[in-house]
Amino acid sequence: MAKKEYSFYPGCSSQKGASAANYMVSVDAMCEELDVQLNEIPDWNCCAASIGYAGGGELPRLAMSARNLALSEQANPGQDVVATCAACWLATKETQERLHEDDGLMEETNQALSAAGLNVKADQNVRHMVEVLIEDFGYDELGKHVKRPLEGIKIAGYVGCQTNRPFGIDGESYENPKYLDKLVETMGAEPIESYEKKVQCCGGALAFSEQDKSHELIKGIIEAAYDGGADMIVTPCPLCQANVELYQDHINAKYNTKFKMPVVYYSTLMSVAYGKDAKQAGLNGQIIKAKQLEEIAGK
Amino acid sequence: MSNLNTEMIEKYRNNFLKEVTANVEEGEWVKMCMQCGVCSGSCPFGPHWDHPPQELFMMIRAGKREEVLTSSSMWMCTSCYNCIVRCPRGLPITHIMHGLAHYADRLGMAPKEQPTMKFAHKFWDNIVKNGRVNELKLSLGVYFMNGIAEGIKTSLKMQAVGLGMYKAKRLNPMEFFGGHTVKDKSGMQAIIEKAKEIEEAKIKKFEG
Amino acid sequence: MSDEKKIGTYICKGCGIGDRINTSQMATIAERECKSNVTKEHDFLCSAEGVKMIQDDIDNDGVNHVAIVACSRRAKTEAFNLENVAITRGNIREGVLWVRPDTDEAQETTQEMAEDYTRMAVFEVGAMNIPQTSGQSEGRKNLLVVGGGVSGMTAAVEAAKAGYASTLVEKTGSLGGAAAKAWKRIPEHTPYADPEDTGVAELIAAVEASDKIEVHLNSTITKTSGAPGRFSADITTESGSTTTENFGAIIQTSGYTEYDANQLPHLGYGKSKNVVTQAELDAMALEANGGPIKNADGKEVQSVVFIQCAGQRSEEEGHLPYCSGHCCLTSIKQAMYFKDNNPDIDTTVMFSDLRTPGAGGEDFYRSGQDKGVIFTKGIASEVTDSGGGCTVKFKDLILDEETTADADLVVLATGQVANAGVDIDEVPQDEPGQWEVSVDSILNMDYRQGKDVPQLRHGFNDSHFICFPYETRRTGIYAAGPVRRPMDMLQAKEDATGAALKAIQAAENADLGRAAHPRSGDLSFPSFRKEGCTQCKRCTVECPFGAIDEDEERYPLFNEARCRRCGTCMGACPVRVISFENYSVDTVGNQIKNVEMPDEFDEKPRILVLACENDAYPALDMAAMKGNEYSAFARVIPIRCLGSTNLIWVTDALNSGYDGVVLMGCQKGENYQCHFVKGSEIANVRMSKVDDTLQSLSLEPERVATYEVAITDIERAPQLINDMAETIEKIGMSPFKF
Amino acid sequence: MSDVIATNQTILVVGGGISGMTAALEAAECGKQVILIEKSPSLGGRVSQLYRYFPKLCHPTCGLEINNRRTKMNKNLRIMTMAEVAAVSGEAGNYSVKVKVSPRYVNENCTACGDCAKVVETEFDDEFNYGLGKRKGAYLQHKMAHPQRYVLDPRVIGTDDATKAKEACKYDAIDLDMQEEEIDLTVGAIIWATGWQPYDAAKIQPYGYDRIANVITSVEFERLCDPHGPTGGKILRPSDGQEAKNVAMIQCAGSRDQNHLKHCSRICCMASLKHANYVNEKYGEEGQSTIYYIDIRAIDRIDDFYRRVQELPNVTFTKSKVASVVENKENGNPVLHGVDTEGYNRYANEHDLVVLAIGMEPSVPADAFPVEVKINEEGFIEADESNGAVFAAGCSADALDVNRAVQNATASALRAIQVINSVAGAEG
Repeated sequence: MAKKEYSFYPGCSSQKGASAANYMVSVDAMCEELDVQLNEIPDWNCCAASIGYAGGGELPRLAMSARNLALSEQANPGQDVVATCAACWLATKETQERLHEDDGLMEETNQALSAAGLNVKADQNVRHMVEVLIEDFGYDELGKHVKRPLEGIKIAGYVGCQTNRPFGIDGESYENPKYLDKLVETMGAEPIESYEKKVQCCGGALAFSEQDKSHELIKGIIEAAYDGGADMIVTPCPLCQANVELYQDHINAKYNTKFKMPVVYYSTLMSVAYGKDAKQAGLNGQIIKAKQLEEIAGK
Repeated sequence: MSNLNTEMIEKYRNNFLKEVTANVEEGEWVKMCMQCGVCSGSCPFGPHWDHPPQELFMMIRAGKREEVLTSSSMWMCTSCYNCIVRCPRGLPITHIMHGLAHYADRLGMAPKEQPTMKFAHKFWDNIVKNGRVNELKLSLGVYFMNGIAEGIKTSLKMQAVGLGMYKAKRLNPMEFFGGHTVKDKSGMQAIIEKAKEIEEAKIKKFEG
Repeated sequence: MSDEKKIGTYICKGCGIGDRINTSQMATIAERECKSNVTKEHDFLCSAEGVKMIQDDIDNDGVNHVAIVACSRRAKTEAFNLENVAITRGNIREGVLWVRPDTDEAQETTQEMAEDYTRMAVFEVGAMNIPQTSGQSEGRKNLLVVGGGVSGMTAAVEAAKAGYASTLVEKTGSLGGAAAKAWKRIPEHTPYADPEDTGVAELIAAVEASDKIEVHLNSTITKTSGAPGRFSADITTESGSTTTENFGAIIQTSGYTEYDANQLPHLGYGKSKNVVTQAELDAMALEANGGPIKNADGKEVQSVVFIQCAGQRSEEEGHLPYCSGHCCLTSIKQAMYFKDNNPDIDTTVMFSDLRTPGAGGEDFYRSGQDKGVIFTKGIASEVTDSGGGCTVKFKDLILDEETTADADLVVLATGQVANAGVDIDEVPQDEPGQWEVSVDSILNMDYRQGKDVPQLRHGFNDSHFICFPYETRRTGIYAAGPVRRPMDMLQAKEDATGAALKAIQAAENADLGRAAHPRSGDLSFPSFRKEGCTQCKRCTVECPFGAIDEDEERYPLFNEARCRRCGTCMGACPVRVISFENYSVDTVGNQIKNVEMPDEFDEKPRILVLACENDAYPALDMAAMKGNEYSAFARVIPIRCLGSTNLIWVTDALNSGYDGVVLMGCQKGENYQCHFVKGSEIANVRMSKVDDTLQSLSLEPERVATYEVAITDIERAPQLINDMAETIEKIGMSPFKF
Repeated sequence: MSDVIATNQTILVVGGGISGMTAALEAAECGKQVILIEKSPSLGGRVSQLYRYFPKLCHPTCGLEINNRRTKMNKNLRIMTMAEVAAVSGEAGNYSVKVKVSPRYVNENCTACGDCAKVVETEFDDEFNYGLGKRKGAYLQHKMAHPQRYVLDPRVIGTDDATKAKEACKYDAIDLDMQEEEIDLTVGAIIWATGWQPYDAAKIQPYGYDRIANVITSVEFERLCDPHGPTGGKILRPSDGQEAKNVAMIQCAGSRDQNHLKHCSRICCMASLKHANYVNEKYGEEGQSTIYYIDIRAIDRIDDFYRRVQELPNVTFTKSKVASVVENKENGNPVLHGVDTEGYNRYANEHDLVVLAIGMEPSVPADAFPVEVKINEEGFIEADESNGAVFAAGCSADALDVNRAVQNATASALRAIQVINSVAGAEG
């Protein structure tokens, strides 16, 4: 297969030393294997996520994502914008769609952008990395690259919210998307198909402001993974990953549970299966270690 | 009450639906709700809502301006989009909740101690400053947003997490001094300013 | 065709009959006992050759009465659809073979069953005559349409398009009815977003343009008599001049009257000038003609509240217990009158269940919301005048609070009350010869059973049948539009078109002497022996379709084309003078009599089962298909309706030694399923008298049982027969065996 | 069947459900020549799969018996089963129609004695019971099937089941060489009565029809309650065959929903009220029905049926569109989550069985009509000049209850006759 190029929007959390830095590491490893070239959008800014709304009104938030699109159009004309972060993908794709269906909004946004001498057409596709994998490669192709099948590992595919709703991946159902399970299977591991909380919200950004309420949700997510017999959880979303991994001690303290459930990115799984070592796969970014993966990666 | 608030009361008299339609993000959708309640039942934070979305819509139609704008309900939205994908009438409920929260805040009617509101503000200020999230400052900011004492408690509680992240190279103390930013800060801020301006103007000029 | 009867008996050996039953024995019985002129067996009677064999005998040997002893009359019907002969079936497949076990001990009784059914078939057909029409019909095909609203005009116009002339009689001075007083109508076309022009003007134009439609304005019907194909109606003008015209069929489209809102004082009607009904608002809108609508104080309406279900869907005294179906959509339409004129006018629709069904309904609801109409789930408790406007006190069911709303105008969605004429169940009948015109009546029929079409429920002239909305109780007279069921314009037009078809059909069939639904095509009709008649009037009173009048001498007067061939009259007649060519006291009586009666010590009781041909008999058939067995002592006779059961059958049966009698009819009562309306009901009343007979014979009452059997009772129906068999075992054999 | 004679004074009725049968019979009983074609092996359509009708709770098969008899007696009416319209050309008063007839592998000789079914072994999901039960590879569609003639499932052709069946038949009724035929008909007018199908419940993901055994549809529930049905009339739930006594009915399952069917299907509320009656009838005090609704649409004079059900002690009404259904893994009970919007009450209610009041979708997708007609956004045929002499009847025209469908079909018969008569008039 020929090299594939995309205009890449890494997003804040993927930066060096940021909460999803390990995600980025594994994505790089995975893309290397798949011969994908990610052309980072120069000087991209935050998407304002879905929590920017208190301070930022509708237009300012749209303008921020529009700026990224504008920069992408300049630097990587004709290339699909690809994001690895759910919130980045959602905010950017929403912006792209809204600008398209509403000429007034498009005009106002460009007025705003003109303040920095920018202009947006918003005619690129905005896609999540998972879409690239499923649509541009397909499970069979992805399977071909597997060098170390992740045999014997039971993995619960936690899709979460924003990589699922409102746009969905590969036209799959909002209530029971299967793409993570399929990916897990493709990598030689065993998906927990009956996993009940695969689309349960983890509290998202409110894990900061409404900790107790969120922890209750997160507890459910981890519990269901254990109930399903999972060794670890896989997710495509940095915030999901952080929320579900980081607070397990708090939850254990509060509900006296004994959670120690590793939460990894699909890209980590794939990198390991693709024969990358633990570092390249971002495994040392795990706070709760994914030992089975480390073993395989160590081989 | 902020003077914008009094202005708006003046302008829309007792027609709150019209005010929402004109000034709230996706507010023109409120009238389309048929009160089936699927949104209310779909929210992960459901039990924590004093007034679930469908009820808020009915309250808006019933002109319960004060009750709606001072409610902390819409601040409970986790942006999970469950309501949007299930709504049989295609209402962009998540956005309407964001819009209501923003509008209430802008009118200075949002409950003063609403934690999500405070966090959302911190987040916004944080990104407007550098163009990119400074996770450390944001987190610390959040921990301390309920005062120093609270802050230290929370920080200690979060210490382990922080440490873990630091070990995992997912938290960089240096962030405290600078950290990631966009190069063209001024340009980006100019864009946001301009956008604000346009929005303000719209609200002012709109004649019911 | 020669008059003498020549009976052909044809016995099928197929489907295993030949394997388990001695058919030649049956053949012998047919010849020797039953005097069958031609008797043949066949391995596969329903095959082309088999049927040809029969047809040849008809063509060449003059066989004109045919007994087919094979499968149920419900099977292979087309194959045996022979013309110009009297025909019946002996059911030995579903009726014998499939309900009996294939065992040696069962063999004897199974054979006896088969032989009896042979006897029954041959003796039944022997008592039949070949139906011929009475020739009563005058062959008229033109229609009388009573009521010149949208329904009536549609019926006339649609009939005209098919080539049928009609006379349209309208009470008022102009056509158009209620719809003419409306400004717009609920949309009938995609995208169902805005009110549409009523289209009444076009409809009136079409009526006036048609050379097949004659209109009488300011006129009413002062007398209706006759029957399909030969109706006669007096059309009387306000001035009193009367013309008499003849028709083939009648369509009643007398429409509705808006419910009297004066009965809703709590909702402010009559107290505040600014509380109006939907009809009144439409009149206001018609006047405003798209301009601003003013309230009674001449103020341009800035806010309006619509109160749904005003005096409807309520058990309260004087309220309507039903929903009028159109009101929700009508209120949305009317709210748009305001919104389309000025989007800033506040319009609120207060409902308990918003009812906007079907393809267009939800679109129109959405369009209303899109235009800013506010929908509130709430119940209004009180409307008071606030000077220049009104205050509505209501409970908001969503916000769960008592609250109020102010409005310049309040509109009450009051319902439709049918203009159905007089309720013949209430109004006593005129005695023959003393018939009088009633001003309240729509049709002023001179029928023995009353002046108007019977009402079903809530005063509507509806059919009781879900599958047959036009299955009227007055053959050849069809109600359509809001007089039949509350409805909007679109439905009324559909309904009127359907009614026109039925009217045309009734006229066409009357011309051929054919029965109407459900025995459509039946050419037989009741006749009676005047000499024997005692003028007891039971037939005229009991006929479910009011088909029988009385002449001056008080003798029954049968109107063939009104008759539905159920035989209720036949069952009613104490002196048994009423009969049909192919269904009479004798055709059934013969079957009962000719069952071979084993003597008391044979321990072989006989159970007579009279089963309604539409429900009980098919239920037994299907039970057989499923392999549900029942007693070999049963002899089942299908009857047109339990209502046709003459007491004599039961008495004869008991006299001639039957040990038990089981009658199976349809469900009676409010939700009756009898397709002859009262048949099952009436039969029950009659059978209550059977006890006297039983006592006079000093027989146990348990020997006669009457049941309601549904077509789905494939387990229960056989069980009921077996229950009787058990009962007989308990109480013992009948002493009346000779 | 290839000897069908039809002229431009013949009326073609497409679809042998109650609407098609009605249209065909009413026209034929006016003395018109009618050809009725039906895709399945026998007439009766959707209503023959219902146990009872609202509001009378009478039996659809009772009306079917009458209509079957009318059909058998009427020589103006000819029936073609297992037949579909492939193409239509021409204009009002003169259409030529291509009809595709699938092989039944059983000819007119069949006496419905059932010997073939006795010897055939292979079983298939019974479509008539929405797959809730099995049927043989040689079968009679149902006990009231008309024509009363068996069918061989094409899937057994070529297997020894087929040969066994042929050998078992004494009447030479089984013809394994039967081929698909194409028949050309000339007709003057066409009545389109292809009716409706239940909306695909699996598409309503939050209700888990495809994941939770004890979530079924309203049409399936009818089969469970019917004595002719797979459970002999017992309400046994799929997961464990236990009697379901606590039943939830979810309204607007697919209807009034822009993600599914935009329109209100009209019949579902009444159907669920009827189902509450079934439960009450079967279990009395022990039974419990809960109806989750947005608006109860018991339209016009049958509203009193709604009130009668409200008076039942064991029926609860909750104004709420259920948000989601999850399964209690312990006992297989569906648990319903949502909010009662009358005063904001959250619930998580466990039931034995959930019945989705499934929406009504036109059988023929808008893009699949073999004839040029105006289709509205909801997929129903809209009355329009441009349709020529093609007239919709019943649920091809709108989401209708039986009563209205029949009324509408009767009207369509007259519309067709208008065309036929003008043709006749023109030709003198």
